[in-house]
Amino acid sequence: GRPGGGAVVTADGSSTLYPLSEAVAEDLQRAHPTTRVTVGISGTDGGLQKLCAGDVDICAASRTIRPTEAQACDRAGITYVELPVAFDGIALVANRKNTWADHLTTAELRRIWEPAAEGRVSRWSDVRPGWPERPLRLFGAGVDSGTYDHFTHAIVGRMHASRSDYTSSEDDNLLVTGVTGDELALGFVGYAYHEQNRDRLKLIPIDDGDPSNGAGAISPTPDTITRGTYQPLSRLLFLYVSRRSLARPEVDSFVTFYLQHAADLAREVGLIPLPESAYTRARARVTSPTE
Amino acid sequence: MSAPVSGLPPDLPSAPASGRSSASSDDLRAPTAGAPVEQAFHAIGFLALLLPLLAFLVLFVSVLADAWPRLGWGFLSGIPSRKPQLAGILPALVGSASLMGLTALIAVPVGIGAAIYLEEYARRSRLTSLIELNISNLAGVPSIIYGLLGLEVFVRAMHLGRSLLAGALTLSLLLLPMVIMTSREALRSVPLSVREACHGLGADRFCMLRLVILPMCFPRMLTGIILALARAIGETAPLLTIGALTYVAFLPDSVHSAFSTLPLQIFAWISRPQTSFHENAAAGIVVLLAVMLLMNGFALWLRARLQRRLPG
Amino acid sequence: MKRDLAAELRRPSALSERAGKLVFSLCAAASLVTTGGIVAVLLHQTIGFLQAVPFTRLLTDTHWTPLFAEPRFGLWPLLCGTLLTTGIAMMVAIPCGVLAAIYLSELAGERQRRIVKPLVELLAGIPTLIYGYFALSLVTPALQQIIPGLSGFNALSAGSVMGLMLLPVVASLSEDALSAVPTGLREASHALGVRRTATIFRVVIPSASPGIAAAVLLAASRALGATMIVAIAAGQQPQLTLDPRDSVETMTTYIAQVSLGDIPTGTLEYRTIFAVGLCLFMMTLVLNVIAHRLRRRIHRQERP
Amino acid sequence: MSALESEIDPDATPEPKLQISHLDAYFNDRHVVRDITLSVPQRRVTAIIGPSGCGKSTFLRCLNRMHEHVPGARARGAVMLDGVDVYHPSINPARLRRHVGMVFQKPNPFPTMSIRDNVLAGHRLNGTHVDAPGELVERCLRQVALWDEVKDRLGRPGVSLSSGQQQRLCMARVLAVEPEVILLDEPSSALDPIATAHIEELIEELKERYTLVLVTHNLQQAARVSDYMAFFYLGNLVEFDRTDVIFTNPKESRTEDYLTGKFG
Amino acid sequence: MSALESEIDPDATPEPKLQISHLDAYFNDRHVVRDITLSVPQRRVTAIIGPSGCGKSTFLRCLNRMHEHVPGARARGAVMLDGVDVYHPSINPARLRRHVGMVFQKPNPFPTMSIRDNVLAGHRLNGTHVDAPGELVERCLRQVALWDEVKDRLGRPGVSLSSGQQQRLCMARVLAVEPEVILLDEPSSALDPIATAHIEELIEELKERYTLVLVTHNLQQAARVSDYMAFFYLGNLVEFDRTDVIFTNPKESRTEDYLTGKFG
Ligand SMILES: Nc1ncnc2c1ncn2[C@@H]1O[C@H](COP(=O)(O)OP(=O)(O)OP(=O)(O)O)[C@@H](O)[C@H]1O
Ligand SMILES: Nc1ncnc2c1ncn2[C@@H]1O[C@H](COP(=O)(O)OP(=O)(O)OP(=O)(O)O)[C@@H](O)[C@H]1O
Ligand SMILES: [Mg+2]
Ligand SMILES: [Mg+2]
Ligand SMILES: O=P([O-])([O-])[O-]
Repeated sequence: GRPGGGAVVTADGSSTLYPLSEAVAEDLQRAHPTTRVTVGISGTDGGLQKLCAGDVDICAASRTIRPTEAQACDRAGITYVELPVAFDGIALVANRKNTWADHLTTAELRRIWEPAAEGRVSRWSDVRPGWPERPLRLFGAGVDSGTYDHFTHAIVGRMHASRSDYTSSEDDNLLVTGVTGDELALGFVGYAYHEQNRDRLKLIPIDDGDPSNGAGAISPTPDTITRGTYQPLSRLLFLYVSRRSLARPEVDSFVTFYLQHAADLAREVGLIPLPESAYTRARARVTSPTE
Repeated sequence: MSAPVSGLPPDLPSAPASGRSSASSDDLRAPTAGAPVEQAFHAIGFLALLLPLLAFLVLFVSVLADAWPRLGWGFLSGIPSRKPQLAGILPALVGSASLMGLTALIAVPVGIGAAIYLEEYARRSRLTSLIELNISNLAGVPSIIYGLLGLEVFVRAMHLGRSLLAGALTLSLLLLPMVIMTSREALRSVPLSVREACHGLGADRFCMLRLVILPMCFPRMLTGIILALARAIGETAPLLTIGALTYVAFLPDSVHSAFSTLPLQIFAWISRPQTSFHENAAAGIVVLLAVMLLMNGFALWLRARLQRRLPG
Repeated sequence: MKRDLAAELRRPSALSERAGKLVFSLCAAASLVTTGGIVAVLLHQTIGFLQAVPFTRLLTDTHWTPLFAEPRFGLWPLLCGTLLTTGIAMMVAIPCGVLAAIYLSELAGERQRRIVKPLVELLAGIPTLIYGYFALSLVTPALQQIIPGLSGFNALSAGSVMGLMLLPVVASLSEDALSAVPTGLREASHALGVRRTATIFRVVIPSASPGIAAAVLLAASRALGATMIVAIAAGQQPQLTLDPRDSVETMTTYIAQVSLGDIPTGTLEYRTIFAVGLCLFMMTLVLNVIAHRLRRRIHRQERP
Repeated sequence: MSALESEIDPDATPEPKLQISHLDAYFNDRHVVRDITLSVPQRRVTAIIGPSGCGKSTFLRCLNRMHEHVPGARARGAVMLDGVDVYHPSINPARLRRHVGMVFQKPNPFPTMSIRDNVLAGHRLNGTHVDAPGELVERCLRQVALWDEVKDRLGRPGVSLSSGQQQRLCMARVLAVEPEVILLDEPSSALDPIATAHIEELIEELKERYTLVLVTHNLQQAARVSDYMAFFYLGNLVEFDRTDVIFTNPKESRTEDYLTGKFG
Repeated sequence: MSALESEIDPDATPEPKLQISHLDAYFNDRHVVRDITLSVPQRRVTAIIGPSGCGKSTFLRCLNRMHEHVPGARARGAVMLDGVDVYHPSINPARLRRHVGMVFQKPNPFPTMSIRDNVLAGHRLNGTHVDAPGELVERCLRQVALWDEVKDRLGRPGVSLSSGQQQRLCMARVLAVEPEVILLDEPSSALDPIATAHIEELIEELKERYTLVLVTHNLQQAARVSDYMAFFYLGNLVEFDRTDVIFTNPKESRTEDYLTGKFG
């Protein structure tokens, strides 16, 4: 049988979107105490696999579904609807005690994270001469996460290509904890996680070398992310909802509630809301039976 | 009593013998080497004992200090929340209680049955010593391995998903060896003479168990089982492994329901970097410790009470 | 009349007698089934894993990155992490635990023992999760004051708190072994005019040594399998290092991390956790079996 | 009662109730009862004496197959109860013990049961129905001369009695299942002199209706209460005869040495 | 040996080796040895008898201050060893016990030590030097008549011996530290009759050189081996006299009752 029985809405997937989904679930629970929603963190890959296996109703994703995943869904006879719900920027963070790292260029980032860096770029001085000759300890998203896909694609240039000698986790919280406790740390996390831990992390601006996005290094802010000038690490976050599940009233009302409150709640948890029109279009997609 | 008798046989002189004493009083007075060593050793041993107690005291005080602002009725009756001040542990508390109840329901009868078999029926043989070895090994198998077993058998093969039932079945396997061992100890505490008395009356074994042995060892058995449950209530790893760490803000309503437990909720809070969530984690820990202490205390009280009713 | 007696004596026992035995033996079989289940599940998945990854790669590779694009399957980093935290834990737990046991069993007064022994047993039952919190929020920051540059996740903090957690286990089990030494031996020693420390170290401890060894082995087995402390405080980076200041990943952390990510059945990644689980199971099995044998030896000693 | 008493003529040869032949008993490889052949006469008290460790208790426990409850214990030979071999494989030892009851050295009433339930324990444990439990309790307690002492507190726990009373309660418990033979293993050695005297009186009375086998360390006691006496030494039966004959005219020198305290 | 033997004239008045006066012993508030005054004669066997629980063992353990090892135990009074009060605060009880050795009811060789090391245990554990350990081992084992039985396996563990041999090994262990007084607390009650006979022979031999105090339950044994006898009852010394006098002509009626088996 299905886990959680019939009346439970099961959401899983991206950790980047987790704060928003959790907030929605909580507010819905408070507004309608009889509803039953569970929210898990499996990473985007794990969540989509579960969605296509029919294990969950809703998957949060920090990237669009891949063709191979879509085929898996097809084979299982699962149709879904894709709903963009928020903007995000991947934030590069260091420890507050870090006095030297004022910004990083995309070239430097690439030098740090590419597969060839493994074992070679192991000190801060290897990144930029003049930085301390002390170990560089890296923290980043686990390979099951959309964040990892996006980051490797945008920085290394090849999806899923990176060094492997860093602390990797699907749970951004663990990465923040790691960076917080280690003055030699450098990591990348979803923007919301930086927002929630502003006083504990040092945000590192990125210089993408493209003057059209603005000169010099740019920090992720709601503004730079919405305007798309925080490059190359800005992106969209999605919900994938199984059509079959949408037929169940509790799933439908959860999704409706989600789209209604996404803007406010995104702001609250540190994500960047889409324009109101995007939510209206999304709602329309949910209700339209075709597509 | 009569007047003290003279300690002297009539033919024995009462004066101490002189000159022939070979136990020189100097020799008897000489100190043995190493008296300071002994005292130092005494002190070191005492410190070694004090260390864990002190460490725990530090832990407890710091946890309590962290938890203090959160502890209150709202914390106990609230649902988990992204806002630490609003967060509560009701679903986790109810989840833990239901999980423990269900686990006990599965593990306790089977465990007592196995203990009865081993203590009362089994003859010494290869098979029984294998079972014994097996049980003592099972008691030492890392709990996360039980999680793997539960994941593969209950969650996947039996399609129970991340339900209360899957969690309870997993935990009951974990609890089983502990229940068997404490029940065996309890059964063993019934003196041989009582068993012999039963046999001497031509008792059937089953009647003997039901009418004599079990009533006699019931207090000990119950105490042991409650103590084992108090340990199981803190188990986190196997539940993590079967994938039970999710945001659950409702109370379980059936054995197929999704659930959270106290340790899982605490773990979720510990994982968050914000100190305000650590305060929640600390408050959760205080509740968990309180539950454990209550169960321990209850077990001791129960034993004292039942044993008082049971003279001899 | 005599035939009556014979018939009477031959009548079989009540049905409940036979049914009871059957039911109880089935219960006892449940424990065998559990072990069978563990072994079957672990072996099944491990065999699937070994078909894809030859065993030699586990032993020859020095990297453990099974989830990455170019996966590598060297077990050593996980083993190293596990042995490092276990080693640190044992370095804390054994000396303090055994000393505490000696104090409790040989030197403490009756009343002290009556109060402290249950307390120590209570400590042994505190959930590991709580010790994890202790390590992360109290011990690591404190250690960072002493050791500059110590990473936020490190083997030292996790290991030493684990040692603290196992200390009551070692103390309690060793105390059992020490108090199982017959009083007669102590008296015999005293009656020969032997002083107390010599009696303890040369008569009592040698007699209790199988039990103390069993206590140590059981604690080591617990350390190998401890999950929450290391998952919370030791980090998640498999490294081939024996530096206690580094962040390490233990076998248990790896299993917990991957199963949190909830990898779908049948993939190689899914199988890795069972392969690691089997490795862990075998290591603890060896320790548990030796400890069981040692403890049986004490019981046998006690009897005559 | 007195009519029955007069029936017993001390000089008449009584019928054998139990016939033991070539009985051997072992604890693992230790041979502790060696080739014993002996007939226990009906409605008499047969005392078994001998130094500590000579196998008296083991022998006694072979008679109702209690011996086999000890791990590693084994017995060989024949024990016939009214001509039925109790060691035959078809015999149910639990049923046998309802015919051959046993009283132990240490009084062992069931601690969770009241006095009344202790007396009825045999029936409860056997699952047999009792028509008039009240009457049975009274009869058995009267037989052991305990009725008057406890009739007002039958609901109190059996262990609340003094140890002498407890031992009599244990005897009442055995009587309640109406055995034919009662085996007593040093029944009074844990009791004070007054309680011992009570037990001895009781044994005297019981032999009118039951066959008793008594293991005792106390030679005076054996002399006082037994009709027949067997002297065991190192697992062997050295001598078996009427008690008066053994005391006045033992055939074996070892018996005489033992009775006069030369060893043991 | 025979020369020594002839020196002991059983009728000569022996000197006292231990003089106990007004000795009281307690377990917490329980007064179990009451105001005992008694002189233990040198090179004789003094037996202590009395019913179970009357304080025999406790009294014995007061003589070498073993009593104080029991938690909550206390003693008051004087015990003079050759005129030195062993309860004086300046006395080191460990040293005292090398002069007043003790053998226990249950044989308790050190299980982790070989037969040889068991004999030498007193010296090894005390850290005293032994000049010729081989000779000492042989001499002590010969004294307890164990040499021939074990000389080929001195390296085997002490617990591999039978319990009778173990008990003799324990006596050898005590002899090796060359005490003057040996206290024996029911040394043969856990042994079979043959081993018991061995121990009794040994006691007979030892009294030529040592002062022995023997607690026993077995009156026959006391009669066989002791020269003097003390009868304890409920913590009190009822009677103390030469053994033959006590058996033939006890002064106290309680002694007589006990010896004739009226109680105990
Ligand atoms: N459970 C047992 N396992 C092994 N040996 C045993 C056991 N019980 C008794 N024995 C041995 O069997 C022999 C006979 O024991 P038994 O108890 O029959 O002697 P007994 O004559 O009744 O002695 P006592 O007068 O002390 O009761 C003894 O040597 C004893 O050590
Ligand atoms: N460790 C103890 N704690 C409290 N009371 C004790 C202790 N040891 C003995 N007693 C009590 O002290 C009294 C005297 O005991 P002791 O052992 O000296 O008697 P005993 O004459 O040697 O008896 P037995 O013949 O049984 O050895 C007994 O009533 C006993 O119950
Ligand atoms: Mg006996
Ligand atoms: Mg004694
Ligand atoms: O959003 P992710 O957890 O898939 O990175």
